[in-house]
Amino acid sequence: MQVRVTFYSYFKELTGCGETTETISAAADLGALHEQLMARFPKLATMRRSTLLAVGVDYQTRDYVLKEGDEVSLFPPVQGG
Amino acid sequence: MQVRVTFYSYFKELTGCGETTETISAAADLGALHEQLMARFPKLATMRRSTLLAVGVDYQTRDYVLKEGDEVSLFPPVQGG
Amino acid sequence: MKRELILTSEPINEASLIARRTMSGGMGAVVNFLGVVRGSEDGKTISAIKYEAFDKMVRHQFHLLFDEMEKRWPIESVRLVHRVGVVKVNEPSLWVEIVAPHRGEAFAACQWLIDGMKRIVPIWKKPVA
Amino acid sequence: MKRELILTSEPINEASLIARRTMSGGMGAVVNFLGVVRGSEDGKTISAIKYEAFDKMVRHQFHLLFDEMEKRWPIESVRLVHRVGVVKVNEPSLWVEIVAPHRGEAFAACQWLIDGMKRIVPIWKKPVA
Repeated sequence: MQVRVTFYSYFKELTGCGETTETISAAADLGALHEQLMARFPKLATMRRSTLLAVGVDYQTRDYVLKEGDEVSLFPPVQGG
Repeated sequence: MQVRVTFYSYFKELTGCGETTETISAAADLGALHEQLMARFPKLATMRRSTLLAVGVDYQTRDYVLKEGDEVSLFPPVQGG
Repeated sequence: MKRELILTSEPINEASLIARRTMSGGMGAVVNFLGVVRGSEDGKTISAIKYEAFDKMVRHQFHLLFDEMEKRWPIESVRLVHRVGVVKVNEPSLWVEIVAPHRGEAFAACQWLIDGMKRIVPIWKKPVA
Repeated sequence: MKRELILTSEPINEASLIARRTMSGGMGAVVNFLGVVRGSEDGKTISAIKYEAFDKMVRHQFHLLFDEMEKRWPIESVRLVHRVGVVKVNEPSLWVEIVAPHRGEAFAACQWLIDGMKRIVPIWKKPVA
């Protein structure tokens, strides 16, 4: 199964890309996807604990089970204002 | 000794006047003046506990000793805004 | 701390007050409060409120509050306009502005100033039917 | 509760936002907050901040905050404007307005909304030297 992943803010610099497509096993959860992404982009691992994870326009926790077509976003703590 | 007394807000209605001059004994304090005014204007006594007392532009407590030329003000709780 | 205090019987002109705002490079927060006369007072419909002020004491007491604000928070500017006389329903009677480095102190100071005003500044309201 | 949310790369025009304000007779309090880009960030002098927003999620998350505000306080109107892109030092990046019956709820809601924004709304800052 494939999911599209978008990085925001300096996560784009950490990964060197704004968007990527990641192949995951069926019924993988968001935590597993995060691990896979940190393996592929080691600099992401430096932000492991403060990474925010969203699917579509909602935050999700690591145990969220991914579905075909999910649009995942990874980003650092937000800083509006 | 004479002091000038000004009433504000509905204290003017309670006393029927905006300003008066009161004769007090030398070294009378603000509390004594207040008692004297309540005797003269009995409706003022209904507001005894919530009356605010000022001399010039500063609040004073009942033990403030009055001096010749003091301008005393009596008024109900303030309500700006 | 810059201070501006206006007691006026004229309508409050927010736009012109805002146009006159100045703030230096270190300032990150502006809080404005507008108090507006509501259509009812103690459950009765009213058309206006008449504000009476003991003018000289109002000025003095506001400056005591400003002195205290200046000690408590790093505020660059406070401006306050209070109407006196008749203020119709839906018209503003009070405008306050605080300019400070950060929002926390701007909000805290603005609320503290209004609370202080309601405690010690000799202004009174009389509903107009 | 009326809601207006604007994400814009244009300068925030306070005067025109204020001119467009509407409020009903029961409303007694307006709180406005203006967040302005400061001349230094983490101790370094900067000339601007570049704001990046995950637009669609920003809108959704703000509306979640508005939903919650509406449950907590009797607010008539919330309006919020946030700049995206480059915002120069001394220019506002954020404008918020709350209209409510009384000042307590207007101040509480305004601060709660800004705190909520800084917790969950996906906007990021990048200082420009």
